[in-house]
This record gives sequence, C-alpha cells and structure tokens, in this order.
Amino acid sequence: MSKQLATKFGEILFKNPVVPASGTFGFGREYEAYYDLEKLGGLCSKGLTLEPKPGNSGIRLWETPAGLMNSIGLENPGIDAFIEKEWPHLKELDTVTVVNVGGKDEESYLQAIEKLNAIEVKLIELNISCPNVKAGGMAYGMKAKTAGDITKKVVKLSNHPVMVKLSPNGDSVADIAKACEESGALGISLINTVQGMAIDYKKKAVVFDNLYAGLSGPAVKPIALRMTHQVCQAVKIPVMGMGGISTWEDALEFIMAGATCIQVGTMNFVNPLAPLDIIDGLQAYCEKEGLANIAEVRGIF
Amino acid sequence: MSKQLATKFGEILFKNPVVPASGTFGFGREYEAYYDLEKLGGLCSKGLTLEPKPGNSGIRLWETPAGLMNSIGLENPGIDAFIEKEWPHLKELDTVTVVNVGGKDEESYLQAIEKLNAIEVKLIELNISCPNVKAGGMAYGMKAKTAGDITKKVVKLSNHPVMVKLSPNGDSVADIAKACEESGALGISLINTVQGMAIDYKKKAVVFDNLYAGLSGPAVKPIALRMTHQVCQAVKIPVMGMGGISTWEDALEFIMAGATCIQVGTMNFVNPLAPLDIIDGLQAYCEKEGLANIAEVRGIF
Amino acid sequence: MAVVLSNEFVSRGICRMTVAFKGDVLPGQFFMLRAWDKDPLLSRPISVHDYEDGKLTFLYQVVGKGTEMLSRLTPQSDVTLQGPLGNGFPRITGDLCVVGGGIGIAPLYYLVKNYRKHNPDGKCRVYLGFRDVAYGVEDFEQAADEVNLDIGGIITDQLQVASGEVVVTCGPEVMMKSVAKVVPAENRVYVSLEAHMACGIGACLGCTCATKYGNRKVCQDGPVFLRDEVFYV
Amino acid sequence: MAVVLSNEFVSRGICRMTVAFKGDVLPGQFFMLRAWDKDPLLSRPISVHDYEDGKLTFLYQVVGKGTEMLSRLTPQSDVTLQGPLGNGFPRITGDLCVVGGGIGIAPLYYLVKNYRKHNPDGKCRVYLGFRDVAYGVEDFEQAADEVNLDIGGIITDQLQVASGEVVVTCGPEVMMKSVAKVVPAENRVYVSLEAHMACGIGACLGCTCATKYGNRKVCQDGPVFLRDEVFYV
Ligand SMILES: Cc1cc2nc3c(=O)[nH]c(=O)nc-3n(C[C@H](O)[C@H](O)[C@H](O)COP(=O)(O)OP(=O)(O)OC[C@H]3O[C@@H](n4cnc5c(N)ncnc54)[C@H](O)[C@@H]3O)c2cc1C
Ligand SMILES: Cc1cc2nc3c(=O)[nH]c(=O)nc-3n(C[C@H](O)[C@H](O)[C@H](O)COP(=O)(O)OP(=O)(O)OC[C@H]3O[C@@H](n4cnc5c(N)ncnc54)[C@H](O)[C@@H]3O)c2cc1C
Ligand SMILES: Cc1cc2nc3c(=O)[nH]c(=O)nc-3n(C[C@H](O)[C@H](O)[C@H](O)COP(=O)(O)O)c2cc1C
Ligand SMILES: Cc1cc2nc3c(=O)[nH]c(=O)nc-3n(C[C@H](O)[C@H](O)[C@H](O)COP(=O)(O)O)c2cc1C
Ligand code: FES
Ligand code: FES
Repeated sequence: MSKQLATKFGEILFKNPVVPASGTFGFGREYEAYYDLEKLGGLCSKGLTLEPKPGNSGIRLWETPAGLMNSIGLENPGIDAFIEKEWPHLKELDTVTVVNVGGKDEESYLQAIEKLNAIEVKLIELNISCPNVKAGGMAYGMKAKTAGDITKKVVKLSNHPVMVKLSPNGDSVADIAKACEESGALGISLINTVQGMAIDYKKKAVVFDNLYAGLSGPAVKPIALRMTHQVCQAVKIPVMGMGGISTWEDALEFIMAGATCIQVGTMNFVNPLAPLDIIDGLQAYCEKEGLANIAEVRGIF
Repeated sequence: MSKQLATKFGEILFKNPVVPASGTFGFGREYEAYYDLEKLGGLCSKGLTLEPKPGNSGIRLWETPAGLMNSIGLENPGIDAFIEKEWPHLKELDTVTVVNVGGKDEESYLQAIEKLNAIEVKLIELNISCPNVKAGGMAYGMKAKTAGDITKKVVKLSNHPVMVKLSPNGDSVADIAKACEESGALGISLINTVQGMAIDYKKKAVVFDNLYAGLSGPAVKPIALRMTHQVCQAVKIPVMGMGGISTWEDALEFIMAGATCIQVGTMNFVNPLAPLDIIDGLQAYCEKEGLANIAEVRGIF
Repeated sequence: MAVVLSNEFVSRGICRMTVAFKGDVLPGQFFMLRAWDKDPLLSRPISVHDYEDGKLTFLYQVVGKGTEMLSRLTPQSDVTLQGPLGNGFPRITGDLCVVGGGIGIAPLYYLVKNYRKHNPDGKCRVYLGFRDVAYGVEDFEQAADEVNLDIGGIITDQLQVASGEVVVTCGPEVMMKSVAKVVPAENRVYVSLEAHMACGIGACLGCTCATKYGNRKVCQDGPVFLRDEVFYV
Repeated sequence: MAVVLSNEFVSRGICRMTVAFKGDVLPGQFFMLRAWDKDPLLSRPISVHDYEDGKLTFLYQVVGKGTEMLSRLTPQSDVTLQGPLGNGFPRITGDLCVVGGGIGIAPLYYLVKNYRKHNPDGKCRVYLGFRDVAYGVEDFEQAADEVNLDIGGIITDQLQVASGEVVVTCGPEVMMKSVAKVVPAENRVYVSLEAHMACGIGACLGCTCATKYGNRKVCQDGPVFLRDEVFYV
C-alpha cells in the first residue's frame, strides 16, 4: 500500500483515495478484464433498490459538449440478487466495496438497508439524488429537512456506516450536508448528476422518455468542485468529491478543495484505465512534492 | 425583415429571435467592425449599475471543458455614463436594445431604474442573478420571495417593460419565474452563469480572487435547456432562453423547448459572427420546413 | 493504440479503414474507437468488417462528428481501439441467408467470409439493399454463392428464404423488423442491434434492450440476438 | 481562414508559423488564433512576430493544449485568424532599446525591423534574456545595431539605458517590472502586457488591467502601455 496515498475516510481505511463511482462501474466485474480491482481505493456498486428495477425505456445515453447525459433509471437486480450473486465475489476483494442504495420511499430504503445488515458492508452510499426516477430518491435530496429525516432513519437502522450522496439540483448543498451530518451520516459524497434536457430537433422530439436526464462528465467539473468545496467548508465529516474528474490533476483539485476521497464516473467509459492513471498520477505528485501523505494538500483553501 | 423569423416578445417586435447576451457584447460597438448590428433581433447591454464599478481583481477568465468561467464582477461605467456615451448611439439602431441592470441593494436597483425612465428603452433586463459580486444581485435571485419583491418594486417604478434574468443557482427556477410573473414581469430570461470553482493546482491556489465564478458556454447547455423548459411550462409570459447556445440547432432546441427569443453569450467570443450564423441557420430551417413563422415549432413539448 | 494502415472513402460518405491488430476476432463483434482527446467524449462502436493476417477492417458511414474525425485519419496515424467486444454471431452450420441494408452490411462481410471458410459445402446467399448507391457488393460476390441487390426499393420484397436456412440481418430497424416478419417462423433469424453506448463492456447499462428474458445489454449480451428474443416478430 | 505556409520548431518547445495574410499589421498587434472546433473553446492570442509580403509570422511557445494543437498544423492546412487586434507599439522616433525575455521576444522582432525601416539613422539596441536556450537571436542581429544576450542570468543586470532612448520590453512580468524599475524615470518605457482573453476585441472585460486612468483593456487599449500608466515603477 502506498504510504502517500493511504487515506482514512472516517474509520475506514482506503489504500488510496480513488473510487469508481456508482453506476459507471457495474459491480466491478467488467473492469476486471482491464485491471486488478485491488489496486483501487474502493469501488461503488451500481445503485441498488429493494426490488429489481428494469430502468427507463427509450434512449438512455446522449452525448453533450464535454458531457454525457444518462437516463438509466436505476436498472438493477435488486438487493437480494446482489447479495446472492455479486457480494460473494466483491467481499473477497481487498478493497473497499461501497454499496449504493436508492429507494422510492422511506419503506423501500429501510427494507433495503435492513437486508444489507446481513452482510459485512464497510460503507453504504445512500443515494438520495438520482434524477432519473420519478418516484425516486432525488425527492429526498432536494431539501435539507427531508434529507436529514431519511438519513436519521437509515443511520439508526443500519449496522454499517452511512455516507449520503447529494444532488446538485436542490437547495444549497451545504445546508443539506449539514442536515445529514446532524442526522448521523459518517460522510458525504457529491455530486450526483445535474438535471438536464436534450432535444432531437430533427425528430422534433425530446430525447429521453423521462423528459429530463442526468448530466455528468468534464462539463460539470467546475460546478462539482464548487459544491465539494462548499460542503467541505460546512461539515466536519469526510467528503467524497466527484463530478467530471478525468485526470489526476482534477482529482488533486478536489482534494485541495477538501475531499478526502474522490470518485471517478463517466471517465471510466472514456478510458477504462482512468482510475489507475489517476492513482499513478497522484502517487507521482506526492513523490515530486515530497509529501508524506496526500492529506498535506487536502482542504488547503 | 424575415417573415419567418419576426418574433413578438410580449408587445415588442424583434426582427428575429436572436439576441447577443449581456456582458458578452459590450455595448455593441466592438462587433460593429464585424457586421451590421441591425441584422440582430436585439442586443443586451453589459450589466449596468447605478454607480460605475471597476469589477473584480485578479484573473477574470478561465477555460474549462467546453466552458468558460468568468469573474468580471459587473465592471461597467454606471448608468449615467451609459446614458451619456452609449445610448445616443444605441438608440439610433434599428434593433431592440435591451438594457441589463444590476444592483447591490434595493435602493441601487430602484435609482438605476429611475434614471432609465429618462430614456426610451424598449426592454429592461433585470439582472438578479450575477454570481460574481458579493453584495450583488444573485442574493435576490436565489429565492422566489425576494425575486418577486424586487421585481414588483422595479416594475412599479419603471416606465419600461421589465424582463427578469434568473439564476440557475438558487431555488427552483420555475417557482422563481412564477413569482416574477405575478409581480408584473413582462418576460423572463435565463440562465445566467452557473456558479463554479477553479483551482490552479500548480500554484496551490484558487484561481479567482472572488473564490467562485460563473460558468457559461456549451458545457451548460443541457442544464440551461432543462431550466428554460421548466420555466416555459410554469409561466405564460415570454421567455428568452440562453446558456451554451452555439449553433442554430441549439437555438432551435431552445425555441422548441418554449423560448420566444434566445440569447447568445460565450459563443460571441468563439466566433464573432455566431449570432448571424444562427439567424441564417434558423431562416434556412424555416424555409426547408416550410414554416410560415418559427413560432410553429415553439414550445412543442 | 493501433496504427492505421489505410483509410479511404469507398463510396459517398462510406469509409473503409484498416488497422494493424492482433487477437481473436469473431464476426459480429465490434470495437470502441477513438482518435481524439475529449471532444467528442465517448468512443464510437464500429463492427468488424473483416479480419485477416493482423489486418482489421472497419466499414463505416460518416454521420456525425466522431465518424467524420475517423474518416480524416491518415495512414500511420494512431487510433485507440477497445475490443473486440460483444459476442458476435454464433457459429452457423446450416445454409446461410444474409440480409443487409445500407451500412448494416458492415458486419456481414466477415460473417460470410468466415462461414465460407468453415462451411466449404454450405450454401450462402446474400441480399443487399441500398437507398441510392451500392458499395462493397463485389466483396460479397466473391465470398457468397448468390448476391441479390436492391437499390431504392424494399429488400424484403424480393427476399425468399429456403427451408432450413439460417437468416442473419443487419440494417435499419425497420428493415430488420420487416425481415423478421417475412421470414417463416421455422427459420432461425439473428438480428444485429445498435444502441447508444458509453462503456461498450456492460458497465453503464446504457444500451439495454428489452427481451423475452428481461433486459439484455446490446454491448455485452449482443449485439446479436435471436429474432424472438427481442420481439422482432 | 488563412493558409499555413510553414510551421516549424525553431528551438525546444518554440514554434515559428507563417501564414498567408493581407492587411495592415503593426508591430505589437496580435491575432486570435484557432485551428480546432470547440475544444479548447477559446481562441489563443498570439503576437505578430513578423509581417512582410503577405506573410504573417508568429513565434510561439507550446505551453498547453491550444499551442500544442497549433504546433501540429502542417503547411496548407487552415488556421482561423481574427485580427490584427490591439494598438501595438507607438511609432518610435528617437533611439530604441528593446528588452525581451523568453517568448516575450516574439513581438519585438517586427518592432525592431519596422523601426529600422522608418529610422535608418536611429540607433537600435537589443537585450535578450533566456532561461536556458536562446532562439531567434540571429534575426535580431540582422535588424538591430547591437544585441546583448543573457542565458540563465538576469537580463536587467547588464541593462544600460542611454539618455533619450525609448525602452520597450516584453517578457515575464517579473522581468518587465524589474526593467521598469532600473530604467531612469526620464526614459519612456513601454511594456507589452498579457492577460487571459476571451474576445480579444474589448467586449468581455476579461482582460482588464488597473491603470492610473482607471481600468484599461489589454486587448483593445493595449497590449502596450506606458510603464507609469500600469504602475510598473
Ligand atoms: C455494436 C455497434 C456496431 C456498429 N457498427 C457500425 C459499423 O460497422 N459501421 C458504421 O458505420 N456504424 C456502425 N455503428 C453505428 C456507429 O456507432 C454510429 O454511426 C456512430 O457512433 C456515430 O457517431 P458520430 O459521432 O459520427 O455521430 P453522432 O450522431 O454525432 O453521434 C452522437 C452520439 O450518438 C451515438 N450514435 C449515433 N448514431 C448511432 C448509432 N447508429 N448506433 C449507436 N450509437 C450511435 C454516437 O456513438 C455518439 O455517442 C455501430 C453501432 C453499434 C452499437
Ligand atoms: C496579447 C497577447 C499576445 C501574446 N503573444 C504571444 C506570442 O507571440 N507567443 C507566445 O508564445 N505566446 C503569446 N501569448 C501567450 C499565449 O496567448 C498563451 O501562451 C496561450 O494562450 C496558451 O494557450 P494554451 O492552450 O497552449 O495553454 P493553456 O494553459 O492550456 O491555456 C489555458 C487558457 O489560459 C490562457 N492562457 C494561458 N497562458 C496565457 C498567457 N500567457 N497569456 C494569456 N492567456 C493565457 C489561454 O489562452 C487559455 O484560455 C500572448 C498573449 C497575449 C495576451
Ligand atoms: C451511466 C450512469 C449511471 C449512473 N448511475 C448511478 C447510480 O446508480 N447511483 C448513483 O448514486 N449515481 C449514479 N450515477 C452518478 C455517478 O455516480 C456520478 O455521481 C456522476 O456521474 C458524476 O460523476 P462523473 O462526472 O465523474 O461521471 C450514474 C452516472 C452515470 C453516467
Ligand atoms: C464574460 C461574461 C460576462 C457576463 N456579464 C453579464 C452581465 O453583465 N450581466 C448579465 O446579466 N449576464 C452576464 N453574463 C451572463 C451571460 O449574459 C449569459 O447569461 C451566460 O453567459 C450564459 O449564456 P452563454 O452560455 O451563451 O454564455 C456574462 C457572461 C460572460 C461569459
Ligand atoms: S454500453 Fe455500457 S452497458 Fe452496454
Ligand atoms: S479579451 Fe475581451 S475585453 Fe479584452
């Protein structure tokens, strides 16, 4: 393990601060063909819900300038199938598997969390920010009050530490982050995708069946960096920053803005080795700058 | 005047729906070297304040993937100098000169508006959304309540129609737009820049003296299009849509989403002829599609 | 990174590019290609048109920014390949009837060639339909027993499928659906689907298509599916 | 749109590009250049290094994405030029002393050449400072009466300005400030500034610099300013 990159997120030890983001990495298997997942600080599972979900109909992906819009709609096999088919493999990996959980209402969040109590998850990422499901999590993530309420209930029920994933589409992220902190969240991750719209003028039609969709990728980086900074200023719990990170320099900027770990999403599609390139780049930076640990440049503003 | 492109924005007739955006077009003079401003549907003045403002110190521009961040900070000569030096020239132009007005508090907004009562402005764009001045307009633009309040006072005092320019950084744009409509706004324009942050990792420093800055350009288009659609659904008054428009296809998408006019900002820097190219493209589209007027494809979703 | 050996227009808006590549490549598989930094952001899925002696060929239509940039690559320049991806066509043993429409013929040539190699005695018939200009037809004529051409019409109007023939089709969705409709239920029909793709490897769930057995990923579970799996009936 | 006539590295990381252009071009003016679609988004400001017989030359350092893309342009390819922009240097009539540091020498060569043309009897002395490798020096030697070179040191250490000489400097900010400091107050000193630019024509107010007379735009009011205007004292 790299001395310079080893990172504690709350009590959880990450080999390095680099974590592929939920929904962009499947359950890891696909990327195993490209590299050894144990090189990663951690990885986030696709967003899971209590019941299996088929996801949204119609076009699900649309490219935009330096960005990607998606309307996957939380397609996933459900918590039971995850525990049965994916977890046995994931739990053997010597890296932090973060389990991302979505829900359509309080009941479904809590039942999902309860089921996860049966396995040894190191960290849950509570997704209250998916913009792509109508009756979905984002409703909770828009306001500090509702975000705090659901966080409190989930934290109470869960045997595992809970990190809450915030939306960039609602009220002030700093306020929402504070509400989650007060409700017992161990950490915060942000940003989920930014709500956007695409129109196919040739077809005189809206691109996505679901009307709006989520924007990610380099285009959103300045917004994500600002929100990460705002949240890091507002709370004491650790933050995983993400949104448009494509190089180690981007990752470093999020760390300088205060992020403890960073997640890499869309860039996995552009370059399947992106997380490794980022790890290598951060390592080289620490060596060049003579840092004992990357923490020395964390949150310097 | 093109039959197909002539557009009524409330009672105001625009030759075509294409209007260069505030702050990206000076007071028009610079672009006169490139083309005849009377070809434009209209143009927006740089944001004016009661008193002259020197703007922000330090770096003011920073490129991002498919985007531009700026921290100009409303540098402008003040309303008096505008009326004395720029207006005599602008008022002779056979195009709609929109006067963009910012302010640091209610008093300064109202005094500026009062001064503008002395000249024959066709449309005022009330900027309650500049993210780059600390004591600036954005504070008003973040909440429906404050946006409605200032709009009401300005509308009451002004002899001219008032269009309110909304921020993408606050509460639900649809709610804010509705509050402005109820307060007597003739129209809505959006979006102003999205608040972002830039870090220069090499210098271990924040790029902008003002910490955060405003993101514009193609990167924000999906967000701007979504917000334009939301506002068009929410209000009956006409909307000028903007944010990342770089081609006539982009412009058309905003019109399909419901915008009556569209504004072109950052793209003026990339291609000084961008507004003309967009006008020509829309004209050709109308001809190809056999539209009597572009309004036939407006707000079709 | 692979080196471009040649890259030429073979018809209006249709390019053929050959790159140096070593590996096992099956007919119907595809690669994700890119030859740019981050504009456009995503790589482009392109099928294998031919593969032989370390030479991998793509046949592609210039429709937008990505394919336009590919078309400007000159010999010796680099292109980034990810693949081969997907399952491709199953090994076909009976007689083969191939129906391609427009650029949908791209993956079919390598299929036919490969079929010929493994089935010296099998019969292979080909139907190719184009809107206005035909291309690539000679290649098929060399590899297949029979080539039927249609320009400007509807290829399924002339399509006659013999009993026992396995049908493989690739082309516009309407064409594939119509093939699926006119071919008797007793014949096996494979369709090669397209979908917008981000990862190409099964991680993003962006290319999902609904099948009889639930959602399947076009990139990982396809791009080739049985007609009745994907409700093309 | 202009056509590239030549584009070559003249030193490590330093390129000289000549393009076909017709127009009135003054020393110290600059152009906004682009040779890409929208990545990067903005055009790049580059000074006129030389202009003669419809041939416009730029000397530029490859520092990031934009200049890197410029450096890869081959002869006959197109580059989009906007300009000439800015006011450039004033017409100088007395003796001239030019101080350039690194790539800051770029706009000074055309200045010296032009000075020589209009002032056949005037004296023109040049100081050039480089961090490690010198470039472009011969050109200056041909055009100026005296060239003083410094590599790795501090150019102002050797700078001696005669009474009545007009001093023009371009280079890193620290260097220009130090020139501004050591040159006696009686000498006129012009500095050529840089700033991040979006429009290049005075519309965005992104390149503002604070001067004695209030804000000035580097692109439109400059890029050349008097030393005391911009507080370089
Ligand atoms: C498995 C597979 C194999 C393919 N094989 C070939 C082939 O051999 N030859 C060929 O000419 N084309 C093939 N295509 C289609 C090809 O991928 C698209 O034409 C190409 O991506 C268009 O990119 P662009 O930038 O030129 O167009 P744009 O329209 O600018 O692309 C915009 C976005 O839409 C996506 N997109 C556009 N059209 C399609 C499409 N038809 N299918 C999937 N995504 C699309 C692009 O990938 C990109 O993300 C294949 C598609 C798939 C899924
Ligand atoms: C009036 C003027 C004249 C210039 N003349 C020359 C010249 O003759 N030769 C030369 O080598 N350089 C010159 N420069 C500097 C040149 O513009 C930058 O080196 C170039 O823009 C860097 O672009 P990039 O994409 O390679 O670098 P990046 O660092 O990737 O650029 C990122 C952004 O920062 C801006 N930027 C970066 N460095 C500078 C800089 N020094 N000044 C202004 N903007 C910068 C870019 O324009 C771009 O918007 C001049 C600058 C100005 C303002
Ligand atoms: C195709 C796709 C699917 C996603 N699915 C999920 C998900 O299931 N759960 C979740 O919390 N976030 C999901 N996200 C959001 C990402 O985890 C991440 O927050 C976002 O993409 C911003 O990071 P990026 O710009 O690096 O991609 C998804 C993003 C993409 C592009
Ligand atoms: C350099 C710059 C200066 C701007 N100044 C103003 C301003 O003074 N007043 C205002 O209302 N908006 C201002 N804006 C915002 C634009 O008018 C527009 O809302 C925004 O840039 C989004 O459009 P675009 O993506 O087409 O640039 C400015 C934008 C830029 C890039
Ligand atoms: S393209 Fe990502 S799952 Fe198929
Ligand atoms: S670069 Fe826009 S005003 Fe100077």
